[in-house]
Amino acid sequence: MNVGVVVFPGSNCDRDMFHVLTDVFNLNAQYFWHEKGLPNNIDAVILPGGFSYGDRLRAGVIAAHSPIIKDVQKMAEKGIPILGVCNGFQILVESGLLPGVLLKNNSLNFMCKWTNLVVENNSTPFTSQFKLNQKIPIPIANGEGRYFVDETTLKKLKKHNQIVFKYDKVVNGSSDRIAGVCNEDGNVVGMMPHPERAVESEINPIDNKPSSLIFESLLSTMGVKH
Amino acid sequence: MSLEPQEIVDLKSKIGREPTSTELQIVAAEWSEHCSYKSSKKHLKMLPMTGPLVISEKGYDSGVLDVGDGYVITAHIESHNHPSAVEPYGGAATGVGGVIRDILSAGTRPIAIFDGLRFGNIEKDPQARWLFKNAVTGIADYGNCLGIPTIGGEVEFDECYSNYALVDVAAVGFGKKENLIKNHANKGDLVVLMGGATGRDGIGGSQFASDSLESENRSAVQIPDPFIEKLIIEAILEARNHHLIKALKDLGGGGLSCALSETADTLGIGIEMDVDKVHTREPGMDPDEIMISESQERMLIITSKQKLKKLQEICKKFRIACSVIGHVTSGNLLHVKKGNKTFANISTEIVANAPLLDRTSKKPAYLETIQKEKKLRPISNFSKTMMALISSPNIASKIWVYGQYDHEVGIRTVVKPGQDASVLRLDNGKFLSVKIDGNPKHCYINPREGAIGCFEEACRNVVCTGARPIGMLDHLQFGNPENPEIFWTFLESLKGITDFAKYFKIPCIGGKVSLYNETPAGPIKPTPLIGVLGLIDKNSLISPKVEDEDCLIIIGDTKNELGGSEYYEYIHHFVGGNCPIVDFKESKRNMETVLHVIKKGIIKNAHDCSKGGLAVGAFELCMTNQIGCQISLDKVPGEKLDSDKILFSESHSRYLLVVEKKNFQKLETILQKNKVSYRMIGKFGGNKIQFNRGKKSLIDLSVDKAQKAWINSLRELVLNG
Amino acid sequence: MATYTVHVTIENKPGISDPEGETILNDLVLKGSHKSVSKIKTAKMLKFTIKEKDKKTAGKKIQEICDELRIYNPMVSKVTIDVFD
Amino acid sequence: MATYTVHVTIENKPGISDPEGETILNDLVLKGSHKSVSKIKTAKMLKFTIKEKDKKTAGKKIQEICDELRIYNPMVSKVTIDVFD
Ligand SMILES: Nc1ncnc2c1ncn2[C@@H]1O[C@H](COP(=O)(O)OP(=O)(O)O)[C@@H](O)[C@H]1O
Ligand SMILES: [Mg+2]
Repeated sequence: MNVGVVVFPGSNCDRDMFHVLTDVFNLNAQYFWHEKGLPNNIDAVILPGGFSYGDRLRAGVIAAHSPIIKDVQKMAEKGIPILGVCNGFQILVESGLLPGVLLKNNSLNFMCKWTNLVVENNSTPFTSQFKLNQKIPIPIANGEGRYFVDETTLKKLKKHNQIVFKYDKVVNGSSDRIAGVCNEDGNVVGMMPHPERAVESEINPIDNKPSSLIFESLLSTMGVKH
Repeated sequence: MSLEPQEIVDLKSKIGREPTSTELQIVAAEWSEHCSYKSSKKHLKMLPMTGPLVISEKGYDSGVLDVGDGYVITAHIESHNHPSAVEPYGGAATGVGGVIRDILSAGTRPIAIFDGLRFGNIEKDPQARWLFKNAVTGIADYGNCLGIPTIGGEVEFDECYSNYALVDVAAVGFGKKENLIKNHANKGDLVVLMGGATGRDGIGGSQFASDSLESENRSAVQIPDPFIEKLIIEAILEARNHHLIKALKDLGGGGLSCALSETADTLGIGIEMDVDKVHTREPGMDPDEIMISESQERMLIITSKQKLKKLQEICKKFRIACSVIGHVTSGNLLHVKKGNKTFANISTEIVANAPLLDRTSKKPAYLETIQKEKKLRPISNFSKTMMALISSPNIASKIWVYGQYDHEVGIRTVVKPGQDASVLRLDNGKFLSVKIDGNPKHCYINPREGAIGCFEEACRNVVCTGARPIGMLDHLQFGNPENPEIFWTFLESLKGITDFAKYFKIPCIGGKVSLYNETPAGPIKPTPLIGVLGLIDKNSLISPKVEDEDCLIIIGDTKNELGGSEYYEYIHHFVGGNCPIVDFKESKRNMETVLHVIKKGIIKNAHDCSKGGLAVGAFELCMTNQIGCQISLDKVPGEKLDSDKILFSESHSRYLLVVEKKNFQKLETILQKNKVSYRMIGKFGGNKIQFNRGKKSLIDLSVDKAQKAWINSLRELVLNG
Repeated sequence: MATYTVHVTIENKPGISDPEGETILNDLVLKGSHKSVSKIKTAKMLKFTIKEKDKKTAGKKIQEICDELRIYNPMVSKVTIDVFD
Repeated sequence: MATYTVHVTIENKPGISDPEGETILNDLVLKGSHKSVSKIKTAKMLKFTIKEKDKKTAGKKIQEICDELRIYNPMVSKVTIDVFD
């Protein structure tokens, strides 16, 4: 199965994601520079973290105007699994593929720390292997990571089961402690924490198994045995 | 920007004519203390620079170590003190940028950043607080955007830095040996300037770094652009992969003047260039300004005519400007033109080799009396003193700082900041452990022993992760070297570092000298900073949680060495006393022993004893593991001392080991065999940290209470004063 | 054609919290010496230099740019556009 | 005593680069079809609500606060203070 890793000027977790996809989960991964198009034989797309365009104006907003985003939109409509991590999530939100907005953390500082997620929706292509309410120890690293939606949108998110991950405690002031959401169809998922930093035991001081299920869910969705 | 009268005479006699104004500017930039090391160069030769793992190539700005299996690491250290003192955000950020380009110029990818930060008293001084807060944000914004993890460092506050700042940044790179850029060039090759546009910012920066800080020359402010730097990194590495780079040099202090003259001089070539070809930020810059501008985020590449097109394509892909500014000539002249008009045509050998100085040195008068001990007011409540110490800015947890740094990106960080040294995994299955340490309080009392102490402390930290030191970086920061007393302290520190490096066979792979660090109130304390890199061949020590019944062992003797300690200075406001002295033999024995027991898997955890002594070291173990401990001072090996001295002495070569009860026997056998001084001094368990002497309870505090104060106090201080 | 300077001020909509403004305010109030300040709101400003046939067109054009390129996020922010000769 | 709104605009001094403005111009605005824009400069704004006896005092007070709390660094930035009734 082929996973496309989209690279923008300023992306900086692309290589980490690529390593995890290829060396840890034995997938075929391929980089796609933001000016290029996505070919049809791609089975899933990942927008990795970083500082596309230096986070200028607002994290993700300039990258959301990249040519490749049109292809990502088309793939999203076709139901192909798409994951945005951190800056990738910000880009998905700014390009309208996901609802909400990511604001500066309440601390006003960049925050790098280990947190615990709770799985709220286990029917997306990236969470199908989880039990509901399962905990995931996982690091965050962001300055604009406070997910915000107004009350009406929040109701809609709940109604359509679009809240995928929550933090188990208040971390940055996000609405309803939300850490990740999906679109109505469930195939486009965005999350602020970094699963690619948590799936190897060598660098995960707590437990690398839960976060691995994010990628194993993708494998199983695609019908690949791991 | 100016040369000394004697230097102008020298220059004229060397070139045999009147220099042009552009030549004067170029030479002044390159002959500044910052670029030429004219005060220090003769003496730096004493450092051991070679070793079995050291790879030396011409023209590298960073040191290279062979870590086996075809891989190398590179490392370098820099400071950005003067700029940070006036614009802490931009100064600290561009400091990161500069050292990263040094790593890049060897052809390696930067994989880690370390920062050493020093400011005045943040408890009292809002200016110090402002400097600290903004310097941290500057480093965070720059390093985070690059996607290079900042994984370690240190923070220290001392009155001697009032109205000033020391911002030191070290970086480590990693790559394949075969990808190292072998700097070379041939006649006709092209000289390319890539990256940010050249502007008027930072004009005179290296001169500025070589003068004492006075308000009238606070004009060299640089605006950081980490986004361009990130693109430069990717473009350079892609160009490297396509073999498009014959020689590579970053632009730092002295701008084009230094980069061109040094490259030409080391490669034995001449360069002819046209200032009109340089992409500038503003119109109307004159040739002198273009030659000495220190605009950030620029790299100089020498490539061949055939490869230019591909190089330009890569730059275009990464949307960074690149201009062909000249070409390589035979001979050794730097020929600067504007169109057809010549502005400078001067031997690079002369430019790049400033006349070196023989500075006089004289032992400072204050050192005659500083070691005298003073009778101190006895401590009536040790628990209270302990709470004050663990909440003090120098000892409190630095999580407010490293929590703002992305220390996970790159997915190599095995041991994260907050422990002793940080550990990175390398692609060949080995691990790299790194720590930087300084201690101006010790160095002020004894510049030689203090410097050795910093070196040993950095080694101890690395050893605690199970790594063997393989290389060292030094950064020597002092006041005005024209003052013989200051120059003496510089020489003493350097000699101490040299002796230690030779004894332990740890080669110096890079360093930096920063002089003229003067504040309105006088010179800073001597502040040598040492970075140590260690290698772990097999799995590193992943510290399992400390549990009930585990034993606490101390290795090394505790001596009456409290001069410059946090206890004397923070609690008693006394500057003086005996500076801790490293006994080389004892140090080596202890280091080898700790490495051995870690490798054998006998112990759970190793932690070094440094600032705040045994008491703080033990508290740190308890607080990070959230467990109590009962410790008896009667058993601590060393001189017979009062309780406060046992608790807070900062004697070197000491380690705290945690061992499971069932392994204690095994450990003891090895410790005895190696003849190290040791005792079991405590047992873990419960939720109280207690220190007793005889039957008397000295300290009794709950882990939670201590931990809360330790973790939060720095943030509180920054936010609320 | 004339050159205009257009100031675009982006600020949070009423009802959306502004932690930065609050923090600066609290620093002031906590410090205690500037009691006459009762509120601080932060905003971001972009100053455009644009060549258009008249002032009105310049303002309209900038409004278009702001909407089309999402210079501000309409969910949380509003913009004010001021055109100067 | 009256209540005033005071706008404090902080921007880089002339001659000092503004990477954010440049990126917004080159990578967002010019990539679209908006060629009539030739420059973008970013600034930060703080809007104070303050009670003082008159307009002049309000402005002076705010200037004092900005200097004292180092709201901007005069080495790199300049501020403009506008007082509104
Ligand atoms: N400025 C900083 N940046 C990043 N990490 C830091 C910084 N200051 C301290 N740390 C981290 O905090 C921990 C404690 O630092 P320090 O007190 O200097 O250690 P030690 O006393 O063992 O030398 C280390 O892991 C160190 O890397
Ligand atoms: Mg330590």
